[in-house]
Amino acid sequence: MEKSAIRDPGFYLMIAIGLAALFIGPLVVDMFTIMQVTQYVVLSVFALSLGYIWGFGGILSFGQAAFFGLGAYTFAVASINIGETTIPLILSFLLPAAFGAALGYFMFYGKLSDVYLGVVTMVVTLIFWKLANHTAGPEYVIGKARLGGFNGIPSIPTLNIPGEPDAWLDPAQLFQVFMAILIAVYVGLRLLIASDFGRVSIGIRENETRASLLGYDVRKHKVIVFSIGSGIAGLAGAMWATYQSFIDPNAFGMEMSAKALVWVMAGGVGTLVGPILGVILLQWLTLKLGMMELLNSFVVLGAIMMALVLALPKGMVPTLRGWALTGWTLARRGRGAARAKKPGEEGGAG
Amino acid sequence: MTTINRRLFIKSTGAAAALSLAAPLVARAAADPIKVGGLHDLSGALDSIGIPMNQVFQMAIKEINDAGGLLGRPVEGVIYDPQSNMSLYSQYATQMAVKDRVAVVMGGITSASRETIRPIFHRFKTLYFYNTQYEGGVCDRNEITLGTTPAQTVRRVIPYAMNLFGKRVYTIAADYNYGHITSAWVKRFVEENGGEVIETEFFPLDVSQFGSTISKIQAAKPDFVLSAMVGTSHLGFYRQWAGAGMKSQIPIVSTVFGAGPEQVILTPEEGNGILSCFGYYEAVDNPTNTAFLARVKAAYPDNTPTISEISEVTYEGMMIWADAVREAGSIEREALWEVMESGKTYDLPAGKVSIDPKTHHAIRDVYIAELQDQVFQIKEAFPQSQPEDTQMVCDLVADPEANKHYEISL
Amino acid sequence: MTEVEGYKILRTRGLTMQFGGVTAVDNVDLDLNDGELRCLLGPNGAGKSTFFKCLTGQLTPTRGEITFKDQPITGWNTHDIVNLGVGIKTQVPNLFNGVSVYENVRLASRRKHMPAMAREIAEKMMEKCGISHLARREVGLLAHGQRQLVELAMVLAEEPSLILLDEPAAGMTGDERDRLAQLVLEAARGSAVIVVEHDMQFIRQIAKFVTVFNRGAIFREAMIDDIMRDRAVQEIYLGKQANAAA
Amino acid sequence: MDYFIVVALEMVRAVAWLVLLSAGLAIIFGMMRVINFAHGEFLMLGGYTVVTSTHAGVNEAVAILILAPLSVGLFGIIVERLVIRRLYGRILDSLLATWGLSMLMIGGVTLIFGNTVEGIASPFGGMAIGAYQVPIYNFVLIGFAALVLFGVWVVLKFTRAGLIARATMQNPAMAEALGVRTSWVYMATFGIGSGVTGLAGGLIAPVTGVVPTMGVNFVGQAFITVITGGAAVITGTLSSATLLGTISQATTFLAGPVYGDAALLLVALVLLRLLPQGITGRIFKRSL
Repeated sequence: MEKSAIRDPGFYLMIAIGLAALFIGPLVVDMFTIMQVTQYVVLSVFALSLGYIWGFGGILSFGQAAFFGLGAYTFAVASINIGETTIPLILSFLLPAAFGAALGYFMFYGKLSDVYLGVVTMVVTLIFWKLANHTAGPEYVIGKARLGGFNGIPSIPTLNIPGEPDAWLDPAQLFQVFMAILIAVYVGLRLLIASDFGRVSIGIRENETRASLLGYDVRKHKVIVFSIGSGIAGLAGAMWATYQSFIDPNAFGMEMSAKALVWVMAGGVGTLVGPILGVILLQWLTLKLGMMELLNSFVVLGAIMMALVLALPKGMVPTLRGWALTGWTLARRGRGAARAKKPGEEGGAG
Repeated sequence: MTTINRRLFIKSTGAAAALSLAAPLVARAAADPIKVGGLHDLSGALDSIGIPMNQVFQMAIKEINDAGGLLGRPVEGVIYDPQSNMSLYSQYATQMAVKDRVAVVMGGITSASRETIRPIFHRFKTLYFYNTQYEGGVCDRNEITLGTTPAQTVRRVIPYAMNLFGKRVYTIAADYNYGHITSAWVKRFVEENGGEVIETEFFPLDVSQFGSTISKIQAAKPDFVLSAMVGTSHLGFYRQWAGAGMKSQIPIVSTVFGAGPEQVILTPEEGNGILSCFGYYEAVDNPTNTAFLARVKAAYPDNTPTISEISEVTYEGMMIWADAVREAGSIEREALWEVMESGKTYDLPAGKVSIDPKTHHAIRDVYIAELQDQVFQIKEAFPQSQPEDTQMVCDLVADPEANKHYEISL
Repeated sequence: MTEVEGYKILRTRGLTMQFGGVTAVDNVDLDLNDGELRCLLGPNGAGKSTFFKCLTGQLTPTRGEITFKDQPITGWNTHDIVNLGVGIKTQVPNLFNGVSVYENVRLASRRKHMPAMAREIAEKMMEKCGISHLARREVGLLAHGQRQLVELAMVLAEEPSLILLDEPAAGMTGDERDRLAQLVLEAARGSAVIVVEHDMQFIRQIAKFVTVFNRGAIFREAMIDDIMRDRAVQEIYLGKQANAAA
Repeated sequence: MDYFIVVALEMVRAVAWLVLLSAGLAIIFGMMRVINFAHGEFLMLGGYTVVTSTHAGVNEAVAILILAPLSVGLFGIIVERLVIRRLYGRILDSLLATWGLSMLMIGGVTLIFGNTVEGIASPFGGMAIGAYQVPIYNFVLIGFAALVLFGVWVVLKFTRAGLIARATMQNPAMAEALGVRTSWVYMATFGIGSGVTGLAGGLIAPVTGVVPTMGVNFVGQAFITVITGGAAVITGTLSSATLLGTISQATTFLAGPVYGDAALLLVALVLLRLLPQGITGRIFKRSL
C-alpha cells in the first residue's frame, strides 16, 4: 500500500493499459462501445475521488455527490454562459474544491468523526438536492442558464478544443480527452499518496492520535485531503454533464453518493484500481440488467450487492491480491522446499 | 374487428400481395425484422406508469405482426428498462439509435426523461414518439407528440369547474416544470373566465405530509382546489384531505390525476368526485375503444392494466406509425413525416386524432370525467382540440430545423 | 516543592481534570527542570495517564495552568504543543498499524527535517532501539514489546525537549528492558524526561527524584531511596489507599 | 385563534410523525450501532402488510397493531440471522448490505404484489376545531408515538430483558462473561426495532400512498432524526424529533414545504456541528 509508486510495476501496468485504451481504443472499437466506455471513464474519476479520501485519508463521506453535482452544475452554468468549455472545466474543479475546503473546515475543526461525519455530508447533499429541485420557476436563472429544477439543464455544450469554442470534440476525441484526464488523476493521486503528504494522510487514517502526537495538524491535513477529493469529484461531475449534455438534480442524489460508496467498497478500499474496477463491473451489470427483461433489475442488483458485501468484504482487488499472493507463496514454497529458508528482507525501504 | 383494423388488414394484405409479385431479392429482406424501440420505466419509482405503457406497446407489435407485419417484414420490439434513471435513459437511447438502429422509438414518461432522449434521437435522426400528456412547448420535427397539453385540458376543465363550483380557486402543484407551467395556465384560464386564483402552492415531489396545506386551504376557503400534484408521495394529499373530512366540503379538480394508477390506489371514499381532464378514459364510448379494451383484456388476462391516456396514446403511436409506414412504403423518417403531416385523421380508441403539421402535436378529442368508485365517468367531450399552447411558439413548417423545448411564458 | 534548582521547562499550577463527578487529576502543582529525569509512580487509576493527556492537549483540563518553555499552553491543540517540543509514548502504543516500522519512525523525524535528514535520523533511531531488523515489517503484526520500542524510536526521532513515557517497559523481555533503561538515561542527557512506570526494577535502574500520585493528587515528592522506605507509599501500592489517604 | 390551535396541533403531529418514522431505527442504531439502510423498506413492508391483510378481510386495527409489527419483526429477525449478524462492528458493510436489501425488497414487493395496491382509507374521519376540519387520525398518530416511546422506556428501565439489553450494548464482552448470550440479545433487539418500524409503517399506511418505493421518502428524515438525537434511544429520538419537527413545521406554515425541509436539514447540520455526538452525546448524557 505504501509501496512507492515509482517502484510498483502495477502502477506502470495501469498507465500502459490506460494509454493503450486511449490511443488504440477508437481505432478498433465501434462508436457505440466507445461512448459506453466513456461513461465508465467519467464515473471512474468520480469513484477515485472517494477512493482517495476514504482509502488514503480515512474520511468516509456519504455525500460525495454534493461535489459531483456542484461540479456538474458549475460546468453547465459556466459553459452555457461563456460559450466555451475550458474555463468551465477548470472552475468545476476549483469551486467544489473550495466548497469542500469550507465544509471540511466546518467538520474537521468541529471534531466530527465517524458516522456523524457521514451524516453531515449526507445532509449537505440532501440540501443541495432539495434546492436544485426547487429551481423549476423561471426566476432561477444564472446568466443565460435556467436551472430548471427537477427537469435539469438541457443542451450543455460538448467539450471544445481550448481557445476554439466552435471546435467541438467528436465522441472518439471526447473519449480520448476523458481517458487522459482519468490517467492524469490516477497518476496524480498515486504520486500524491507516495509523497510525504500522502504518507502523513495514511498515518492519519491509521492512527489520528499518533499523527497529532507527532505534531501533524490532523484537521488541516484532512481539510486538504477532503478538498482535493471534492475537486476531483467536481471535475467528474463536469465530465458527466458534458458527456450526457444535460444535468438534473439527481447528480446530487443520495443514490449517486451511495453508488460511489459501492464502487469503492466493491473494488476495495485502500486501492485506486479497485474503485475503477468497481465502476466497470457494477455499471456494466446495471446496464445489462435493464436490457434483459429479467424479473426486476432491482432484485438482481440488490442481491448482488448483498452477496458482494458478505462474500468479498475487503473488495475485489484486495481479495484477488490476497489469492494471488497465497498462490504465489504456495508455488514458491513448493519449488523452494529444497532450498534453504531465505532470510527476511532487511534494511531501510524507500 | 374494428374499423381501423379492418382497414389496416386490407392495406397490409394489399402490400403483401404487391410484395409477392416483387423480385426474390426483396423476399430476403423480408426476413429482416423492422426494429421498434420501447423505452418505458419497468422498475423504480415510475414503473406503475411504465409497465402498462410497455404492455400496450407489446400488444401493438403483436397486432401489427398478426396482420402480416409491415412491408412484408415482421416488427420486432427492442425493449430496455431505464429503471427510472435518467442516465440509463440516455444510454439506452444512444444504444437504440446507434447500435440497434431501430426505425422508431416510443417512450419517455417525465419531461426530464424526454429532454434527455429527444436530443439524442434528433442527433441520430431516429424518429421518436412521445406519448405522455405534458406541459407543451416541444418544437422538434423528429418528435411526434400525441399526449394532451394544458391548452387542450386545463382550458376545458377550468370553465367547467367554475361553472359548477364557483370562481375562487386554490392551486396546488408539483414543484417542477410541469407543475409551474400548468399552474400558469390555470391562472390564465381562471382569470379569462372572470375568476381568481387565491393562492398557488408548489410541493417538491418527495413531500408526503400535507397537514399544514390542508389547514391553509381551509383558511382560504376556495370554491375548489385545483391539483397538479404528481407522483406517489403526493397521493398522500388526497388521503389526508379525505381523512380530514374535507371531501364533502371543497371539491378537487386535477389536471393530472389518473395519468398513472392513482384512481386504483385511492379507496373509492377518498377518490370519489375528483374531476379530471384527459384525452382518453376507459369510459370513452365508441366501438374502437370497446374492442381495444377487449383485446387488452385478452392479451393480459391475469394482469390487465388500467388504461389511461398515457398507455392508450402509446398504442396510438404504434398504430399511426404503422399506418404511415404502410402508406409511405418505407420506414424513412422523411417519407413518414409526409404522410403524417398530410392532415390524415386516424380513428383510434380515444376518438379521432390527427397530427398538426406545424407542431407535430396531436389534434384530438378531450374529455372531462369524474371519478366514481375507481372508474372515471365521462361528463363532457370536446372534439378536435388544438394544441394551442405549442402552436404559439412553434412552427415546424416555417422552421423545420427547430430543436427546442420552449417554456411558454404567459 | 522541589528542591532542585534551575530552569523550569514545565510547570503546572492547580491542574485539575474532572469527568462528570470523578476527579482524575486533582490540583496538581508540578515543576520539572530542564534536563531532569523524573519518575512518576502511583497505583492504577492514580491519574498519571490523564495527567499526561492534559500535558499533551489530548484533554483540556477543567482548571489550572500548564506552562511549557515559559509559554502558557493550557487549552492548546495537541499538535501545537508537540511542535513546541513534547514527545509522548502513550500507555497503549499509538502506532500507524498498517505501515512499516521504518515508515512509522520516518514520519516522526520528517516533521522537523527534510527527507534525506529524516531518513538518516529514522535509521539511527531504529538502530539505537535495536529494531533495525524489523524495519520493513508491518507494525500491526509485531509483539507488544517490539511495539513499545517502535514507539520509543518514534519519540526519540522527534528530538523533543520534553519526553513523556507512559509505562515504556510493559511487555518487554529482560534484555529489552535493560536496553530501554540505557536509552532513557541517554535521552535524559539532552531532554527533560518524565517516566510513568510500575516495574520497580526498571525504576531503580533510572530514577533519582520521584513524584508519587494517588487519587489524582501528588502524594509525595522525594528521592527514590526515601520513597522506597516510605511506609505510606508502600501501603497505597498494596491497595490500602483508604488508610494512607487519611 | 382556532387557526393557531390547528397549527399547534399540526406541529405536534409532525413531531409524532418523526418519532414514529425513526423509533425503530433509533433502537437498532442506538443499541447496536448498525445502520439499517433498508429502514424505509421495513416501513413499506409494514404498510403492505396492513393493506393486503385488510383487503383479505382482516380488521384494520388488528392489521395495524398486530400483524404489521409481527410480520416485520419476524422479517427483521430473519434478516438479522442471515445478514446483519455477519456484519457486527462493521458499520459501513452493514450499511451497504442493507442498501442492497432495500433494493431487493423494493423489487421483491413489486414482483409479488405489483406496484399498485389499493390503499385503505384513514379511519375516523375529521372533526371540527372552530372553522377548521382536522383528521381525528392525527390524534391516533400522536398517541401511538407517545405509546411507542413510553413502551420502549418501560422495557429498558424496568424489565430484566431491558437490563440485559442495556448491559450487552454497554459492554458485550462483560455481558457474555456473565452468561448473557449476546447473539440472542442482538437478534431480539433487531427484531423489536423492526417490529416498531412495522407498527409505524402500518400506522402511516392510511395517510400515505402505499407503493413499493415509498420508503425512499422517509429514510432520510428518519436517519437525520436518529443521528441528531444521538445514542440514547428515547431522549435522543424525542428531543431531536421535537426540535426538528416544530422548526420544520413552523417554517412550512410560514414559507412553504421546501423551506420546511431545508430548515429541518439546516437545524440538523448546525446541531451536529455544535454537538458532534448528537444531542444526547452532550446533554441528557445518562438518559436512556
